[in-house]
Amino acid sequence: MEYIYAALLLHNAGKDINEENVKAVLSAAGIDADDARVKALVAALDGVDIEEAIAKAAAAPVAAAPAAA
Amino acid sequence: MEYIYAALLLHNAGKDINEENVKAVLSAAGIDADDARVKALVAALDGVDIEEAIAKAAAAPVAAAPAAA
Amino acid sequence: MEYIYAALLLHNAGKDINEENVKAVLSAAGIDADDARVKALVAALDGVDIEEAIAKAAAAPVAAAPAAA
Amino acid sequence: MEYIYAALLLHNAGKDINEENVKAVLSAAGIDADDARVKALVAALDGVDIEEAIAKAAAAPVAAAPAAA
Amino acid sequence: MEYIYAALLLHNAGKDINEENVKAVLSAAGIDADDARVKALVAALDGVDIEEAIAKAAAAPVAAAPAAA
Amino acid sequence: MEYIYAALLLHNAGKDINEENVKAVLSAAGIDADDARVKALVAALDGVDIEEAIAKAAAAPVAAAPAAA
Amino acid sequence: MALYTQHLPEWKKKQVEEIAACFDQYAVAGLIDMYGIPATQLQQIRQNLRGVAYLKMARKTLTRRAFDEMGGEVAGMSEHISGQSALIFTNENPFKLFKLLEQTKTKMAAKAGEAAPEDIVVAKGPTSFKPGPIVGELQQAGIPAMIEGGKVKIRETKTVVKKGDVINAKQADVLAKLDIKPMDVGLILKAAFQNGTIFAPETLAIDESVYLGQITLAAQQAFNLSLNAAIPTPATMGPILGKAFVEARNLAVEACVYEKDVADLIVARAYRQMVALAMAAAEGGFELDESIAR
Repeated sequence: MEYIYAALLLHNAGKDINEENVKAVLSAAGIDADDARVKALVAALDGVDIEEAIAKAAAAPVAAAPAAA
Repeated sequence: MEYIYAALLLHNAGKDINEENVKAVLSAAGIDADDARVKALVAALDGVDIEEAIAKAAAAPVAAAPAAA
Repeated sequence: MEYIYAALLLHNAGKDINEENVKAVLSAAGIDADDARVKALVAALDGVDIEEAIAKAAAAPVAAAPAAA
Repeated sequence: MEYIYAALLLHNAGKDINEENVKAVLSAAGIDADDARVKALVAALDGVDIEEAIAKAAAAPVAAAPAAA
Repeated sequence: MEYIYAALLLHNAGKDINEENVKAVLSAAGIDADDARVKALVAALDGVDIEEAIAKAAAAPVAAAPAAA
Repeated sequence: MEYIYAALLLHNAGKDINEENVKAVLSAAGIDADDARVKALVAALDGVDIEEAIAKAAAAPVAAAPAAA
Repeated sequence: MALYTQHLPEWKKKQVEEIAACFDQYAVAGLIDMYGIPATQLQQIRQNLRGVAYLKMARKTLTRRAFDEMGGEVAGMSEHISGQSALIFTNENPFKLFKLLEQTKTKMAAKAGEAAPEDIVVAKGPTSFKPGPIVGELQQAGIPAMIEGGKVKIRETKTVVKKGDVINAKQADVLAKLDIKPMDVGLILKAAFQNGTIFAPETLAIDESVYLGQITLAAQQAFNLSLNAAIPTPATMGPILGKAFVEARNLAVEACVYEKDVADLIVARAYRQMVALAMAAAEGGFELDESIAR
């Protein structure tokens, strides 16, 4: 998942998710980035609304309403 | 969440989640890390079983699966 | 269900789901397409809102996700 | 999703999920395959038990499935 | 909710939820505590299982806020 | 969770969530505030829409009830 | 004010002084109504309150006199004197006193002339009564009864007395025979006094469940804030990590990032989509093959 985390980090930082940036982040974590994986990541995320994609997680397990008043 | 992403990135990379490493990753993403937050994160992770925490999250039912392609 | 996958592929590619296209995709996968089934598929999907049909899959819960990252 | 459809089509056809085959299928559907994504797909699926993944997906209740034929 | 927050703060700190302590916390937050409300809070929480009420939160997501204290 | 409650208390009281105020509240509850955690809290909440953050159900599974903070 | 005491016999004067002394001695004074409490139950209540609250009987006139003599805000307590009045003193806060007294209440049989505190409902079904005059008594109290299998049976569920209505003698008699105890009997707090403030019972009647609901809400809010703002606490570090992981996973699946960790999820997703479309095709006459035509 490290490539994904790198993308999320860049997204949070308001940075472009491009090959150079992804590689920089991975390399800072001591990861020798795989060119093809980076390229694939960048291509896959092109045009994706990341906030929305993430938010689908936030909609997840809804049990019951709170006990409250 | 950027601090958390950084921590998970390091974890995935098999690296120590210490102040220095977290800062390095954040800075590579162009984020000016806040010293106190990094310290607090590292302290909070001490003794936490990250694999277990992830496994729990992974096991939780995802309500709405991602929509169309 | 290679016939259905072929239809999904064509739909994703923005191509018409017609006999010729379905056969071309199947044949590229080394499948000797059955004329009658291709005809049946094309007829069956005629007028079907594929996006909507797929969205039904989205309602299903993802059972258990993989443990480790 | 088109890359994964292509992969599953090949799997269903009993064919190897390799770069060449994936590209052939995609191209038959009129899709200009991205080299990196195809590579990433093939790499990601290497060692994955597709039948098992499908069985898991099948086990999850699909909401509002119409009566099967 | 400030009276409730104060009570939970004391509870978390392992301190008695009594009039004096609640007032001290509220006053530190610049809130001029209402005597009767503090008394009512202390009386209401006396003998109830706060941990259980907290555990309920863990099980249920927040919907809408009920009428405040 | 006591740091969080302190922040919520200050928020409700309409007070600034700054180091001095957080410490004052914690100390009134008999808690010896940790400098780094207070700083981290204040930094983390900077720019956060607290109303929104408390209302938005957090997606992650809450298997373990937050016993103590 | 000393004017009054001049005219009082010595024992009354002493009573008034005792009341005033209790006001000094205890933080909180309550005015209660003990109407309808049988002596045996009062004994029990006194015992239960021992060490927490002190119950002091006093005539209404003397209580009023004591309030007047103390003067100030206490004088305002006089208007709350009613029924079979008594005083109660405690060092617990007024809300707790109210809670305490609520707990002394027990259910008792109704007496003729009392008002029903709630709808009094008699359920249909067999009773333990043998046939006899009881059938007529039930009927007269408005309860349809019949004999079945040698026993008296109530034919249908009936609201015998509506909330607030007065219970008549026949009803009271039958309800007692049916062992129905609709009356709440106990020490009823009419007013409490502390530090110059008079608390009305409506104010003191707090609903614990509301507070517990708010505790739950507050805990959830704190949890949400901790997660959404990524502020780690010992209780939330795990869930925060989980949240970050789920976000990453969802992004990967959603955007089809072909990473090994999510490959099976993406396969599963594609398969489910295929099944969904297959179902739609099946409706249109396309014959499914055995793998999914289950």
